[in-house]
Amino acid sequence: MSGDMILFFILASLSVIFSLLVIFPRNVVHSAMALAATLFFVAVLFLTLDAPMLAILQVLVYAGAIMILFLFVIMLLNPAALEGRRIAWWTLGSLAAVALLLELVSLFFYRPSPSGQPPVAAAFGGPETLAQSLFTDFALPFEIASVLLLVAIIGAVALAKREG
Amino acid sequence: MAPLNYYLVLSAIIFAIGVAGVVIRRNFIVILLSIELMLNAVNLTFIAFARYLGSMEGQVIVFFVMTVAAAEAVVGLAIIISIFRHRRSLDPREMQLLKW
Amino acid sequence: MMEQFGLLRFIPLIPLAGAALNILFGARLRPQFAGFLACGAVALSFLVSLAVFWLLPASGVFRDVLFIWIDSEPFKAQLSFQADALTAVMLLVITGIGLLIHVYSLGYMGDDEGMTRYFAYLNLFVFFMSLLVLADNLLLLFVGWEGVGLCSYLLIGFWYEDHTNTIAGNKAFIVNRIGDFGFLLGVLLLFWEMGRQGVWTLNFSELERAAHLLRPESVTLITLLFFAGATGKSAQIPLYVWLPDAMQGPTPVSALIHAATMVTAGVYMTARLHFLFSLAPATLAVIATIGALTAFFAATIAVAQNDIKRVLAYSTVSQLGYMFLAAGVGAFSAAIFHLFTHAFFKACLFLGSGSVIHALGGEQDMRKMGGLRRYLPTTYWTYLVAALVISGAPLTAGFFSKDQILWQAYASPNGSTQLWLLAWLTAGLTAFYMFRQLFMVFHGACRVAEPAKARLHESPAAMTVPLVLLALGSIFAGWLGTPDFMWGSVWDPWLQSVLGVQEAVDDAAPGGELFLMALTLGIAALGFLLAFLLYGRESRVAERIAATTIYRWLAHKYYVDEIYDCVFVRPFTACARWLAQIFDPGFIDGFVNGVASTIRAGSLSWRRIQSGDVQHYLFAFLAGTLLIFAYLLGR
Amino acid sequence: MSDLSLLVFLPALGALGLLVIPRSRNSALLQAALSVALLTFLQSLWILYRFDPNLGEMQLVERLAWIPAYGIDYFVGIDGLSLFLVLLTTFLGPITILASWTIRERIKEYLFFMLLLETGMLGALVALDLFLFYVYWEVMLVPMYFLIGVWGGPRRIYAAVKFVIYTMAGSLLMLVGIIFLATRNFQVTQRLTFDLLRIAHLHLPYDEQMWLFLAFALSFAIKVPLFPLHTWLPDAHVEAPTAGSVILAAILLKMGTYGFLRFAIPLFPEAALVAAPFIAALALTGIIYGAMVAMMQEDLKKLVAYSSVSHLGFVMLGLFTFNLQGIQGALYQMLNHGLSTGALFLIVGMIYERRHARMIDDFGGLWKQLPVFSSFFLVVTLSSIGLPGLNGFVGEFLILLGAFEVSPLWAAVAASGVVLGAIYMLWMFRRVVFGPLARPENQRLQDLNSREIFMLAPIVGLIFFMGIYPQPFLSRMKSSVRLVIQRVESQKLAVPLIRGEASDEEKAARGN
Repeated sequence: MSGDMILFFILASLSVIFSLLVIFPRNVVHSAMALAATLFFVAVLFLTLDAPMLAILQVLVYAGAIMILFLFVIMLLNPAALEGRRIAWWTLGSLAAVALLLELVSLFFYRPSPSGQPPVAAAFGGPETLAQSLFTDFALPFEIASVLLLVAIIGAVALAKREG
Repeated sequence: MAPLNYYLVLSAIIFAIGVAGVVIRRNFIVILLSIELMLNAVNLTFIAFARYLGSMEGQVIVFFVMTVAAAEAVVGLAIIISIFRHRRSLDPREMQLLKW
Repeated sequence: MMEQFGLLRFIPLIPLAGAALNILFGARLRPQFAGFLACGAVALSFLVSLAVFWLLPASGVFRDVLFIWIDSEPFKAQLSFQADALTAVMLLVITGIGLLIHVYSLGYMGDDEGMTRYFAYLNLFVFFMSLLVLADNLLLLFVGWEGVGLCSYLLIGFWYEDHTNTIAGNKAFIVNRIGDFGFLLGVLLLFWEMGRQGVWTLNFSELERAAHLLRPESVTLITLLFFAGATGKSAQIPLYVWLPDAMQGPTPVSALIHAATMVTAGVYMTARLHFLFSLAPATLAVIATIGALTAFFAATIAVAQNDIKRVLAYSTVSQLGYMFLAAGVGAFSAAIFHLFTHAFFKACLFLGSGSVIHALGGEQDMRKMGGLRRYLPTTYWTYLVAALVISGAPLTAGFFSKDQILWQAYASPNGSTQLWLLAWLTAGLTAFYMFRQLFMVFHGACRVAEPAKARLHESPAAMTVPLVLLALGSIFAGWLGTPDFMWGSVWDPWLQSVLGVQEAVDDAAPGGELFLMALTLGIAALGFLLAFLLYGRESRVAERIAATTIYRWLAHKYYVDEIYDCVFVRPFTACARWLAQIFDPGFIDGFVNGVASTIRAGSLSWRRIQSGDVQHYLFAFLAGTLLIFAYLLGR
Repeated sequence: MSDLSLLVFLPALGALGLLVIPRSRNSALLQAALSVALLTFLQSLWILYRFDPNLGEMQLVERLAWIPAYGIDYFVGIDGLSLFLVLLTTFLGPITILASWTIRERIKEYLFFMLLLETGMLGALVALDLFLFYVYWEVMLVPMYFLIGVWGGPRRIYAAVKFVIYTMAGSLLMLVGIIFLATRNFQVTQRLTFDLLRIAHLHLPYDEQMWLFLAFALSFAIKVPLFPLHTWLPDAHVEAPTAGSVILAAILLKMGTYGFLRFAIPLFPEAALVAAPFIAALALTGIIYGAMVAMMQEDLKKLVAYSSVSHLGFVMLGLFTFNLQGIQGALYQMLNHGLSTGALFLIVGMIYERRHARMIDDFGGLWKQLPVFSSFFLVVTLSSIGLPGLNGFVGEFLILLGAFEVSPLWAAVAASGVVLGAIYMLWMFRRVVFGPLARPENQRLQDLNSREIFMLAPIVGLIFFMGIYPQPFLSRMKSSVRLVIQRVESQKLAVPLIRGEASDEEKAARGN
């Protein structure tokens, strides 16, 4: 087993563990922290897939900005009541999720997977190439995305503002 | 290097966990977190395919997904705040006006 | 021989214009002016009718075509008028007597607040009635036919604030409609039967030329249907019930519409279609029988009535029965002759009774009258003349016209002894009830209550002058048609151009006719005598008679109204009520709503799965996704 | 844009124009709507002027491709069958707007829907493309739904929903029928079209005709309404605002009978011939039944509604005689019913506005207080009971004439409906207008104002004109009616074959 594979399995198992930790704890803060960890490990996985730029964005924007926002909200609301857990509902949900997983996996193995990665240019996944795509082929969606963000900000302000 | 399917299976696992969280948990914030989990699983798939196909489009899409996810998180959280103000609760079972 | 005569259209149109002016602008004019306008319109119309009468050549026909009314091939009806001898006579009656009654109304209705409306209706009636007699086809005749019914309806209910009046109006219209149902079907049957022979028409002269083409059984059916219409309009058994109630209207209306003109429309129609009726001996037999029965039956009722106008109403029914008896034995000319004379004396009687009612301030019960001869001399004398005429006093109009009918009923090929016997008995009854009335109203002690008695007065000239004219007419109108052994008839030749030559009576010996005349005079005298004995003197016999069972039966008109009510009206309304209140909302709408509520109940139970919990929906969504994937995998 | 399209879209354009007028300016809105309706009426007069009375075929046609992929055209035209219904619609347009003068709430939306409704009705009358017709047919529903549901009486929601669902249930079957026809036509001619005139050439086998006829007939019969599908009508009439009732009675009901004449009969003549006795039986039942039920109604609007069932029975009877008198009479009777029943609803509306009551027992003796009102009422009542000299008689007589040719029994039963008509109308009239003016509320009523006289006078004028001089109407209908009759007549020989009564020789002859 090569070093790459060992690295992959370590990262994979870590992200799965932390994913599970997102959904299990009763305390919401713990969930949020686990999600941040998961995002970090996935960012590392991005690096192994020659996507350094996105890995950086993932850490900065996602694990950083968005998760902070979550934490702020959690602290702002400070929900005291903890939810009750019904075994039946949990079993049902988990079984469905497992079934989904099995189905997805068997779909992937429907066809043989390409082995090995084709060689790519050194700059692949770097800021220049990403920017190149974004500002040429995807210029219009890019602009629309900016509008979307603006609308989201206004919407959030409007929603969260106290009336009166 | 790990084969493509490994990445896909990993993302499927994370996705399934996210689905389980969305369905099972009775807390809006955790549901929102689980959705982020699912989005990330999908992102991973995109990036894996981008690498194996040697095309930048996958990465660009992930960029946009992040943008959308940010917007979604912001608006979603704002809605949660708004709901919480009215209901003093984050339990989705309390919000059942849209029945029957 | 047809001649265009453009003046014809003005006979109906002038009264129509009068009515229209009164309706549209009457509110802004003085009520008195409305009366003069109406009288003027009818007077003009009368002048034109006179001109028509004068200018009409023997056996000639005037025509006046306006435009095609309805054209739906092969059906075609024109709006066009024709005047022959029969029409001319009718026109004179309508506009002449109509004019007198209009003038009379000026006095009678002088202080009524609805005078404008009254005269508008009256003019409208003259319009429709002259339309009826001027029509040159059946459909246009039907317009007039229903139109006069409308005016009758409006005028019976003229004092609309009293429910009995408007109910009587409704009864008149509806009973007439029932008759018209038959009439209309007759028109349809005639049209298609003629069409089957290749003649598509409803025009009288064309029908007359083609009448022989019809199959005998269809002629019988057609004429029976027409006669059904006539029983409604002319108040014969079984549809006579509306006419006595129609007396609720103002008395001049009773005189004009319910005695002189409208009710004779059935007789006119029979005469107009004589060419069809004479082809149907079975129908003629029915007509003669019903006519004779009605004459007798109504006369028996008349003897027990106490309302001054009801006596006259049943008398009218009875006299109309005479006319149909004449028509039924094929003596159409005699029928029209009696129509003509009847118009004078019955109008005179009604107007006289109107004068009495007017003087008494609206009282109609004869038991509260008596001795009025001293207070209303002119009315009394004219009433006496008319009563003599209707009873058939020698050398008066009623004498000649009624005897002609009796003679024909006996001697004509369609006649029989039984018919004559009924008519003969009726003649006696007529004299009895007329003089019973005369004695009760004008003779004996005055039984009028005190406040009214002080105001007793003779009517104004506007009312008495028409009375006198009509009384004179009642005497002399009959001299147009005397029997052959006197100076003969100018009437029959005049109408022969329309009605054809009457079949000669077999036993044409004048002795037979004279003998029958004597018999009739005898029974009429007997009737008079009986009336005098019972009612002419102060006696208690009348009260004892009034207590008998048979009298009660007669006074209640044999309970016919009650029987009709039980047999027809109540079951029908009960059925309608059941349909309206139970069947329609319960069954028909119940089925519709039942379908709806079944679906609703199903939906109500199904909607439970919409729990409102978003995670249930998510789970369902997930399950669906799983199924789709499973399907894709399994393929 | 051709004359017809201008006519159809004028009200809709007017409705859009209303949107720019501020809602606070009530009278400006009303005046604008009135002028649009008047303009539409003028345009329809222009069409009447351009109409060639001798032609039976479609006139003033206009055809534009609309959805070419499915062979759907914007195809309109007018002939003797639709001409006067179009005129009736535009004639009543201004009158119904005048009748709405006293509405205060949401007047803008109200007028918008009224004008939209007019476009829907005119479109349905001139549409010659089946799909286009269906669109207009459904377009009519929507404004009516709102007119009843928003401006109606206390049970307006119930009535509006019942009206829409009932009608919709029928028309969906018709949509299936239309699609089937178009595909059938495509199979035969290899040309996908919804063009009525082309599809009319299609010769369908008998059993297909029968199913399609039933689908179309159900939709139209509900609209007519033919007994026993009539129960939505009283509810809708009672709850609808005055103008809504007027339009409903005067025009929407005619869409059903018009549909029979324009679509169901010419497209499926064999089926129509076979179905004729059954439909006539239902029509006759409706005549008698409607009259008897009307007699017992206490609510004026319900009474008039049931009288419509009776009158429309006459129209249906006339249509299914398949002769010139019957169909001409039926067309004429459609106009008559539109005028007289429309006027009756106007009259009931006028009295309701004054008294806020509709029960017969609430009135009595109105003549004393309201002579002008009562006189109009009288004329309209007489028109409704078919008094000769007024319009109703001409129609009824022609229908009876036509029916008698087919079966004297039909004519006899129908004629007894004439008698019943007199009974219930006069009884109602007597109880409302005659008698003592007993109730104190009624003693303060005001007689008609000039606006109301202006609404009724044209109708009454037409009632007289159509009774005295019907020829201008009848002559313009004649040629088109002839074409329909020819189409049915050509199938008459086939009917014995369908019933299995034809001899073998005949079958052989037909086979060749």
